[in-house]
Amino acid sequence: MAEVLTSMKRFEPALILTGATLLVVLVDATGVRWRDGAGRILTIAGLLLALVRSVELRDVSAEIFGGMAVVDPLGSFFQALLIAASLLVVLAFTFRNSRELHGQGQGEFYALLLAVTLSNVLLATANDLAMLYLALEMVSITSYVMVAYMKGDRMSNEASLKYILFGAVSTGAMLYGLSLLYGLTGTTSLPAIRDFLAAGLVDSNRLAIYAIALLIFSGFGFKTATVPFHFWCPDVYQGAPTPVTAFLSVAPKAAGFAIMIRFFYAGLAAPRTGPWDLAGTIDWVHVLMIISVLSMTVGNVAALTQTNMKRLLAYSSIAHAGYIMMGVVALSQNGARALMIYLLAYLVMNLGAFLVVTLIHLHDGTFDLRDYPGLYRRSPFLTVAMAVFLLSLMGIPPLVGFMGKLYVFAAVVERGRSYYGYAAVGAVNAAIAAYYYARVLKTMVMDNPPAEKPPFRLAFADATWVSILLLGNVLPLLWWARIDGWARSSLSLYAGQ
Amino acid sequence: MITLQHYLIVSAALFSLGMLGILTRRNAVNVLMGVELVLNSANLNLVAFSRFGSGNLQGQLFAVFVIVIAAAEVAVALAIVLTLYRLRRTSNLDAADILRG
Amino acid sequence: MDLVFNLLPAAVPYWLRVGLAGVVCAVILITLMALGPIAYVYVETKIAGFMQDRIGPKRVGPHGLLQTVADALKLMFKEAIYPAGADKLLFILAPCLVVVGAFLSFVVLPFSSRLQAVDLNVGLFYVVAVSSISTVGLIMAGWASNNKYALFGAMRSAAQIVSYEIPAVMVLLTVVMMAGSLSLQDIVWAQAGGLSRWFLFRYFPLMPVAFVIFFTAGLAECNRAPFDIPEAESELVAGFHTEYSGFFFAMFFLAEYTEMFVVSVVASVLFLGGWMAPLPMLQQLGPVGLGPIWLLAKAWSLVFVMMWLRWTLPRLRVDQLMYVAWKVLLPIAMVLVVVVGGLVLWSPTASGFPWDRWAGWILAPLLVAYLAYMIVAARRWSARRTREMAA
Amino acid sequence: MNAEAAVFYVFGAITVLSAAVVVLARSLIYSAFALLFTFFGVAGLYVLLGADFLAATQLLIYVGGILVLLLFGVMLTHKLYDLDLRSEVTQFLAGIIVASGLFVIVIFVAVRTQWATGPGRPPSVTTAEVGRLFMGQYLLPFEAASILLLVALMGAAMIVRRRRDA
Repeated sequence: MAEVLTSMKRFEPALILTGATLLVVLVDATGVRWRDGAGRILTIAGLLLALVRSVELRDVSAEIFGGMAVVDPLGSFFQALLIAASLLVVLAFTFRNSRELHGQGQGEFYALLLAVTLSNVLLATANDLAMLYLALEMVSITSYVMVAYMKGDRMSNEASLKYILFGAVSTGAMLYGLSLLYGLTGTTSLPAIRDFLAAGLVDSNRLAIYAIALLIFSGFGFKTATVPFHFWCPDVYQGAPTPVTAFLSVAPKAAGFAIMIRFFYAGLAAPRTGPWDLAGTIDWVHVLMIISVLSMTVGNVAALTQTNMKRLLAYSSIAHAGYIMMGVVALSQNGARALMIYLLAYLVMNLGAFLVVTLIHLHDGTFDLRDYPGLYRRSPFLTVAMAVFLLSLMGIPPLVGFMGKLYVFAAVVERGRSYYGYAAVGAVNAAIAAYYYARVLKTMVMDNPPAEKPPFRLAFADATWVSILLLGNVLPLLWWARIDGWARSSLSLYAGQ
Repeated sequence: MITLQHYLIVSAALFSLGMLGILTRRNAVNVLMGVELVLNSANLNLVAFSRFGSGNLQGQLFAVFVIVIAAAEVAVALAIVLTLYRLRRTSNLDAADILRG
Repeated sequence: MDLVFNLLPAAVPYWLRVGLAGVVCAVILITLMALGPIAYVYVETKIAGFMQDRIGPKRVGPHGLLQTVADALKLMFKEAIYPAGADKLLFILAPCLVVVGAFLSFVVLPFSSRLQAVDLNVGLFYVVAVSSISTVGLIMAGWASNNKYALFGAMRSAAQIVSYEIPAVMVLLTVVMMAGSLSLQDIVWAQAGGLSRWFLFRYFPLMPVAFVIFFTAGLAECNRAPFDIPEAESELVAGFHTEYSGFFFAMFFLAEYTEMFVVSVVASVLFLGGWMAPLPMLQQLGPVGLGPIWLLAKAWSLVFVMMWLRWTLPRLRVDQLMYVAWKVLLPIAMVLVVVVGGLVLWSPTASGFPWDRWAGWILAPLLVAYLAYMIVAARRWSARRTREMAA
Repeated sequence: MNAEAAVFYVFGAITVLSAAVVVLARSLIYSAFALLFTFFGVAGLYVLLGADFLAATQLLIYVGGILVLLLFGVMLTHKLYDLDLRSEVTQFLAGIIVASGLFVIVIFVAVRTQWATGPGRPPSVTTAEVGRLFMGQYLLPFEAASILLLVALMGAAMIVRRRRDA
């Protein structure tokens, strides 16, 4: 009992999110007239409170709930990141500025968003295979519902069907891998698994561990949308309501990477030879490297020919998953830090790009790049903002996107000569990516529109949030030392007794 | 004497059959059935390992959670399939084709 | 099973004793199960006749006692008709599944402290679990019949059973919390010590409500009136068994009456003290005790109430049916679970709750007196009516 | 061959054969009904493995819940008399090759690997212990699962319900 109470105190952000979810559901069920506004306020308040608590609890490092989850600086970093992502989505994307969400019920949306956030937090702190699988499925199932949020819309429905079938299959395969891992090690606790693997593998178990790794990776790959588990990504991003797309492109991906780090560190690393050296003689690096390279290449090449902005950003997010994966491949403290910084940068730049796309859709009702010409004259502000977001995604120097790329490339290169080729592939990919981002800008600024359309009337709130995200792409550089320090100090993981 | 390997072979057969169903069937409900087979095979593994291996109950509890999750997943999936049917009059996956590119 | 097992001499090899004990128990149970419905059907026709102011079966045997036997025989030898376009394999499999689903529960029903096939540790959970097999059987029957009415009946039936299972299981939880076990035998033992210890009379206003919810949900799960929408004659001909005839029809009939009996036995075990006598001193009458008699008396009274309800209450509409399950029974059941759970934590013993000691002693006689009065009044009324008709 | 082996082979055969029917049957409805026997067979294997609570859960949730849902799905998405629900067998060959490849690999892993050995767990009563674990060590996943069920219930209802304005 005492253990539960201590655990609850250390797990306050998740409890706040749970309470907020239930409250929103209850308020929505009452059917009163002001329930939509109340739901929104409750959601924002709950997220803010959870964010504050997760930052306050960043120095605690312990197992909670009988070893089902852990609190540690890394978990706290990801909690803060994930909650912030939800908060930004709720604030910047509203039912007013998204044409797709117009007329849909609001309470359920907020409840779902809170539930996904809660599951993301659970996933980022899971320390047991059962908890890991449960949290992963919670994220997935709530996301499926969010994707299907546009009732009566065929695209939304199809997207969600593809999402759920693909998700069910990959998590099913992952579960099979987890069950074999349990059989191999005799435990479901990640630290115990690490201890078992660190004691050395019998030679005949080599094949088993490969099979297990591949099966388990199908689940992680699905969550982070990396090749070859990316097939759902473009369809789902295109079919889902844009606020949901923006959210999915950031938060579950970050949670996926969080659990990937934890799994590789807490589950598979060998503590004796150093924190980031993996157990046994498993050749993880090459497997991950291939996945990373494929993700970048497939994403970038496929994005070249896209004309639908949501699809384009979907492929771009696959490519970015490849870059982020570089941080995992580096398998070093610096790699993990690079991954964290990249995710932070990705949050502001990707949400910004999606916000601009949503606003254009609100006015013109189109996601098609071919309808974008002339936007510069109609709304210089939006065009400039889009330019900043895309340049940041490209990785152009004065923006946070550049810092993300800088850190991952540095982390890879410092691993030694054999990684140079890999870094070069990443650089080539970044160049390819620059082409299609630039194409979008060129269309907006230089192409002539077939017919003149009226200028944009941007709501004050929307302009504010675009500006905030815009500043989010620039200002952090002023306090870079602090951000870097935060990421560095968050690197410590709870390692078990 | 029935050993762990016996159960693992049954589970392997279930897993492969489930994957076969997932890969070959074109109907959404049928794919879901394949997924259920895969989940059942994993559960069988968990319980068998719990019985013959470490002797702890972790495997069984994991399996209980898997069953609960499967129920939630199927409920959502069928809701989506029903909506697809209402919109398209079919639950054939090949008909879900407007998202392309 | 143990009883039979111990009767056999030790010289007989172990496996033979186990086998023989199993076979004997199975035979006893199956006979009981198969003969039971014949009696219930007779009783039901008689009760129906009485309630509808007519005589009921009279011709075959004294007082028409052999009427149902004759009916059963007729059904057995009737030709089984397969509707055109029906799926023959599933058409035959369906009634078997339904019957199996109904009969599997018998494995754990405790007829006395010894007379029980297996005392499963998860007994109650098992009863709930196997009852779901019948649902699939019903859907199968409806689909295989290749008949719209049958399919609609089956779908309605499945929806109904699934819906009512939830409040029923919720209410079961209250009993499980009080007994601290899922084993039916343990639940009976937790009610030892006479009437006032029966779960029905504990926590006075709460457990009677729980009992009513369980009984209502049980009625619905058997598709009995007033919840017989799935086989509503006026709408759906006969629901999922529209196309069935002969022996297979008899199987559905058998399953329905068996389920009624099972629900009644489970209700008696959970709330009415199972095979315990109402007074502790009555328990050890006779050489082996009268456990089975007490249980059957309780269960049959509940079966009688079911029949009584069938001929008294009108049928609900589909939407009303779902309304009752989800918006009436379920919320009450949830509140019950929370409140009873709290009470069990607060005062685990019966004497801890102020009304526990005397509620049973007052309520039970009142209930019996009321029932007796109703029966007497009904007989008097019917006698007067007979005189009027004759006049 | 002792009793345990006999029971194992019976349930194993039921499981695998009915799973094959699920996958290979041409009619969707046959697949669904065959699934009943698969779930039943797996529940039997659980009993044999001494997981009585899990076996009952399997019956209750898989047969009483998931299978009934699937059957509803099948019946609501097909015209009532559409007996010929054959699915195309386009990718059948590729599927067979992949699946049998997987089968070989998984069998190889199952047989070759030295799985964690321990005292094992002779079949015994588990319910009480499972309950204690749910309220103790597994409290967090237990509560998380309840949130998941709430959200799934709400989500499924929301998806199926028609739009307010339609």
